[in-house]
Amino acid sequence: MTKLKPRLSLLGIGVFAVLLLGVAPVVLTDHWLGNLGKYCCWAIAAVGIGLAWGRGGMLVMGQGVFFALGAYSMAMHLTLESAGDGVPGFMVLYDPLAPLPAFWEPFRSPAFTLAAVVLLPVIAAGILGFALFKRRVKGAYFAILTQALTVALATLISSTIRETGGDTGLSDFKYFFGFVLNDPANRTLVYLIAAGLLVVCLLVVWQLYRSRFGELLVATRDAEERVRFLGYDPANIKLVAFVISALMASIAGAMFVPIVGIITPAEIGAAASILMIAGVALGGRASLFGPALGAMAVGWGQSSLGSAWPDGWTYILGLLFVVVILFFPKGLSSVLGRFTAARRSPGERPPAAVSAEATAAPELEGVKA
Amino acid sequence: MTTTRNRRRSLAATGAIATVVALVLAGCGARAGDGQPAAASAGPSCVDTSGSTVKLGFLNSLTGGMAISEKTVSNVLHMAADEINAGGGILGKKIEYVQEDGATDWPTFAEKAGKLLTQDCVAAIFGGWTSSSRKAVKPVVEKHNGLFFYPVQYEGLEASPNIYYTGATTNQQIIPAMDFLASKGVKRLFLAGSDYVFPRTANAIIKLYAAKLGIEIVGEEYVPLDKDDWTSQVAKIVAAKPDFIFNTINGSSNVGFIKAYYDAGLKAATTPIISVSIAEEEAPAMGHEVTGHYASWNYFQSLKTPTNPKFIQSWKAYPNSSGVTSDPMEAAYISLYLYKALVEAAGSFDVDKVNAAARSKPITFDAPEGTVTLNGENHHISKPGHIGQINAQNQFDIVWSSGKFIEPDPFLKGYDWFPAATRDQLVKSAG
Amino acid sequence: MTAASLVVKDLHVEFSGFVAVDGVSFDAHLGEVRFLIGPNGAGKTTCIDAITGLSKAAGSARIGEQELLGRPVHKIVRLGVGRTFQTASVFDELSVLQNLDIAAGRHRPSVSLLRTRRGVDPAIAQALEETGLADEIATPAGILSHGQKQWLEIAMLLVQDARVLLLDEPVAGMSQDERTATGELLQRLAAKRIVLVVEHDMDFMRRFATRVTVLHQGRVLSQGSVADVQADGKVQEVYLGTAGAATTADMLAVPDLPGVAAGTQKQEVD
Amino acid sequence: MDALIPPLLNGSAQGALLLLAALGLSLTFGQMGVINMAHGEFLMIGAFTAYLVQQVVHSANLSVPVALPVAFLVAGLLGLLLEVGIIQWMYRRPLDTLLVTVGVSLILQQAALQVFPSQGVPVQKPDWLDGQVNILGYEWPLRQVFTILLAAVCVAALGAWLKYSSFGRRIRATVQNRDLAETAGISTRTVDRLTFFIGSGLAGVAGVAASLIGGTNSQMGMQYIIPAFLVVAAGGIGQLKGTIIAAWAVGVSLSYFADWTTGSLAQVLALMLVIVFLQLRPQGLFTVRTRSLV
Repeated sequence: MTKLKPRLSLLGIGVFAVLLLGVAPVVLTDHWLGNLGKYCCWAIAAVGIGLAWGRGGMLVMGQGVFFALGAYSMAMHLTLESAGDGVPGFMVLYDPLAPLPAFWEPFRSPAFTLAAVVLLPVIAAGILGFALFKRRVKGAYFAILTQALTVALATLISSTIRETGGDTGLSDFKYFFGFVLNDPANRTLVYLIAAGLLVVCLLVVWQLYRSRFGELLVATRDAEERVRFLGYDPANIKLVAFVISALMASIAGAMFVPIVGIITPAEIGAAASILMIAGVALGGRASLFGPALGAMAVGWGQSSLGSAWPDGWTYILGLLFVVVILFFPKGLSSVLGRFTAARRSPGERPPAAVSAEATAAPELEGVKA
Repeated sequence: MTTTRNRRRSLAATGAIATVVALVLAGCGARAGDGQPAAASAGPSCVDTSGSTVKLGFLNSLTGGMAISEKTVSNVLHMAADEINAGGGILGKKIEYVQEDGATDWPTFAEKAGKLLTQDCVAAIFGGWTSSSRKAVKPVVEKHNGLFFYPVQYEGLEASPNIYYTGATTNQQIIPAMDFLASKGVKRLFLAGSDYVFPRTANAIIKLYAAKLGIEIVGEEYVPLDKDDWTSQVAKIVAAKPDFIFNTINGSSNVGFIKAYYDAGLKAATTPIISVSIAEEEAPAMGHEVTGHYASWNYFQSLKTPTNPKFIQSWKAYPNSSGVTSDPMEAAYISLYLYKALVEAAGSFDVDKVNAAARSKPITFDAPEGTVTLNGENHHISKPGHIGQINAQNQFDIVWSSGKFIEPDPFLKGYDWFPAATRDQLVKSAG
Repeated sequence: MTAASLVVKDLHVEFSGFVAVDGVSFDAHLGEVRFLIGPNGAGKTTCIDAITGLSKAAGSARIGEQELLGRPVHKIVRLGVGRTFQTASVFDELSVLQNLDIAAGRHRPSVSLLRTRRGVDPAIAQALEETGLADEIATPAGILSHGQKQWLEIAMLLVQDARVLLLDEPVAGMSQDERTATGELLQRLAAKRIVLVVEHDMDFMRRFATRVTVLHQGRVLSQGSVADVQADGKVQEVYLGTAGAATTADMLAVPDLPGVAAGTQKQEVD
Repeated sequence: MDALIPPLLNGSAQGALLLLAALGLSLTFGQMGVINMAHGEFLMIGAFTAYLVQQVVHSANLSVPVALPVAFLVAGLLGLLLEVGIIQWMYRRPLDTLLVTVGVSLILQQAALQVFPSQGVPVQKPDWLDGQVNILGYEWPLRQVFTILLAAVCVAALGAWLKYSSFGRRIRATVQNRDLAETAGISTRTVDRLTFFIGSGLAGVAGVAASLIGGTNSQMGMQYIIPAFLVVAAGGIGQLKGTIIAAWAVGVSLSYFADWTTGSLAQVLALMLVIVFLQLRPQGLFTVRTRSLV
């Protein structure tokens, strides 16, 4: 690896930051800025998935769980903020005199809410990851277990109407930490926070990818047993990546709530969790920008193509999965990478081609005796 | 060396973001307690009706799970628009509709509602089906001071100045159904529903009213919306030996319920079911197994009113028609005509003027279900209550009617068995 | 650093009722290149798997006073036991330097993992020198030649500072020159580290082995110097039995049959 | 006893349906490592086939028995198409098959929504499934008995086929050692295709059974796919008896949970039960132990 590449990436993040934070608020209408904010949230989650799946080899199909932790923490706070001293309206019908459920009470505090957005996913992913990785659950098992978990959570939320708002979820938020959400200036502020967090997340993974940890993570992905024979516990390495990706999903969920204005179990269920992965696969799971840009592209596709040709969009989305995974397993960014590499050093073997082959090689499941 | 400099630069970038955020925080934006009412901050409407057309938005799920039901509503809205246009339009302006797909995804409903109001500048939005979709759209239309016409029976307990509800609220569907059961002398009632807000709310109300009517609730079971297997729950129904089953199940789960019901040996003759989500559209998917059971609606295809034959005829002739008419379709059909009546009464497409017109004089429409009247305060419409029994053609024979039209009462103010404390809190939290 | 001896006593490994290793004992000391040989299914690799914690085993395997059996893999590695694999397993997508850097990493505090690597560790430079990979420092390991991959694995053990090197067929697929180089490298390493080699290549064994243990059907058949083992009647019988027509002397003299070595890899699983 | 026996009987039938849905997966996932998320949609296709057959053979008494082999064939051929068109390029990337087939499942769902009436179609139950049989003094619906018998027949046929037919032996040989099988003259390509055909065909059969239990519509496949995968995983890879026991256990526990709590909570608890079980025993109920690890 040359020193050039990381610096180029940093420049890329810089350009990205200027576009998101400087240019977008000026040139976009409120509506599209709101949409972009939503895409930023998906992109934040996607960056985390890129870390866990692209670099760590853990196909996280249950990011909805962590998205939900952040989103519902935030939504509970905003609901209480809107409800004032009273009990939120949807709880009243089932038992008008009963108090607020105990687990809601602390979310009156803004500080607790912010802490919960950060700590809940860390704790949950920590426990879950520890249990799974120590038992060496991986590959398809890991993917299906996480997916089952998010399905279970979505079902649970749908059926606990008094506690969580059920399938209609939480919505109609008036304030965001004291700011009136209907005010366009405040909406821009919320957007800027989301976009800023996306840039921060990109910086975090940029540093992780160029660090020794990033190399170790790739090593663990490609040959977990071998890493064990170097004296590391792969479970710990994967755990760190998994927890960070869960944290990012939670942050994404927390910002999704004030931007979109509603959170329901449908946003965390199987379909939503898979849609998060679609963008990552499209952009390039192991690349720095691929997941974020892919997630934004899928979001944009849903907004614009979904309007122009609703039936077609579903087919496009389906085909996207098939074509990208089949022909460009490293996502569209690898196509670009292959192209530039071929131009930079003609005659030499482009690194992208090498890594594509490496991906095509069978996962080293344990040590072939 | 490079890395050190890099790190400093990334710190600088983070600093820049922090600065931007701080600037925005300090610079502008209304805060809670600034005394500014939230709606006042909505910008001026971009709706342009100076030309020969008026833009309206249709927002239905054309893809995803709810497309099963919502495609038909979208289609009937198109038919109503065509009819109105053929008759000269609204205030002489032809309807130019923008169809959007909610994709069975509630944030998408919110996004598309925003797009329709601010990008397409439509004068009003029609559509939605699930309560989730309505709750997603509600803050958006309130923020932009737009109008949303919602065509499906729902759990009530809501009133928004920016939403008109043309489907039944609970006192127009649930309560007539209970009155019917009381008239049949039902003593033991079992409640079966999908596990989401409408059935839970409906059943909470049913239980209150049942106590007053002297009907015993012998059981209550819920199954997730996306699960069809009712075997275990039906076994409990068999054990509870009810006279009647009150069914608030939605979607294809209904098919599973009916199949499990027959598997267990239950019969329409001895343990009939009354449903609030099975209409002419849904019944054919259940074949002959629903024959003999009941449904509570405000409209049936079999209804004999002056305008119904024409409605049925137009629909059957309309492209991509499903061939049968049903309550939610009819409510969607009403919604567009009701809007026309409102605008013509107001003489303007302006939302505030439309709302003022709704309050100042009774707006009516000769709907297929009869002449409905808009309640200008709660934005619901009066409706007749009917109970239909499903016949072999999957049509409904009307066996009971409420007689006069039932005034909409989303907060059940006119019902003494509904606890006042609950109502006060609900009204308060609904704002 | 001083390395005590590796002493294996009465090792038993069982897979669902099938006894793969049955009461094997051997030891390896500093200064010798110790070989473990035997026909297919003799349990050679299984012995290494057991010592490194990959397979559950009964009995005892100690370095000095420390018992290895019963510990998890990475803990055994941290006691200074390193191994290579039949199919060279390096991290294909990472460069040679990155591979070695990871191998060297277990001595670093975990926080340093979050930092970027600057420069080349002296231990890594030395290992590169020793294995002749210094020119390939930036090459992705995936495109190294087969022999180079094996050396990279050995280099990884060196930077890992393993006291015990367990090498599973380190010269499979190598050219004659590469074999000689590898053999000499092992002899140099044996001065400071315990070296235990599992091999099929008899020629290689004859040239570089100090002491040999012959396994057969999970038991020790014979033990001693190359000459001792070659003279052992039981060994001759076994090789006659499994190889059919070939005589023992021929078998032990056959330089190498790559096809045979490759073919056995698959079937040796239990 | 009243609280214990009926859920056991109901649960056994639920488990049988789950087993039918999981059986094909245990072949394609268990034996070939392909994670086919479109398996639920193959099931849906089986159910729609049952409906279409009913349009030709009007009597439900006859159409259901006719639909079973037809659905097997239709879903099987579609599976074959998927294998030939996409999956065959992906055997070295098992995790990616999951995502590709997610795309296929989206496409199939949308296509079904557009081809068939959006509300779904009715599949009539044959008269000979009306009524109940008396078991241990409890009325047991014949339809449930039918589901269990169908599952038993499928399991027996599959097991016998794997064990005694030459193709079955080839499948097992290929699973155990692909390279060796190839050198032994087995065309692993043919084996792959046949396995996928049979696995997908079994989903079609499950679809016919499902059409007698729930709605037949574009969304129906989704409710089976996750539980079916969990069942295969819990049973142990490539272990027919494990799949059977796991399916039965999930069905029965679902039924008891539903009896004790609500339908929703039962779903949650059953899912959690399997997740916890897999955490404790990632290799599933039964495993073939080899030296290479999980």
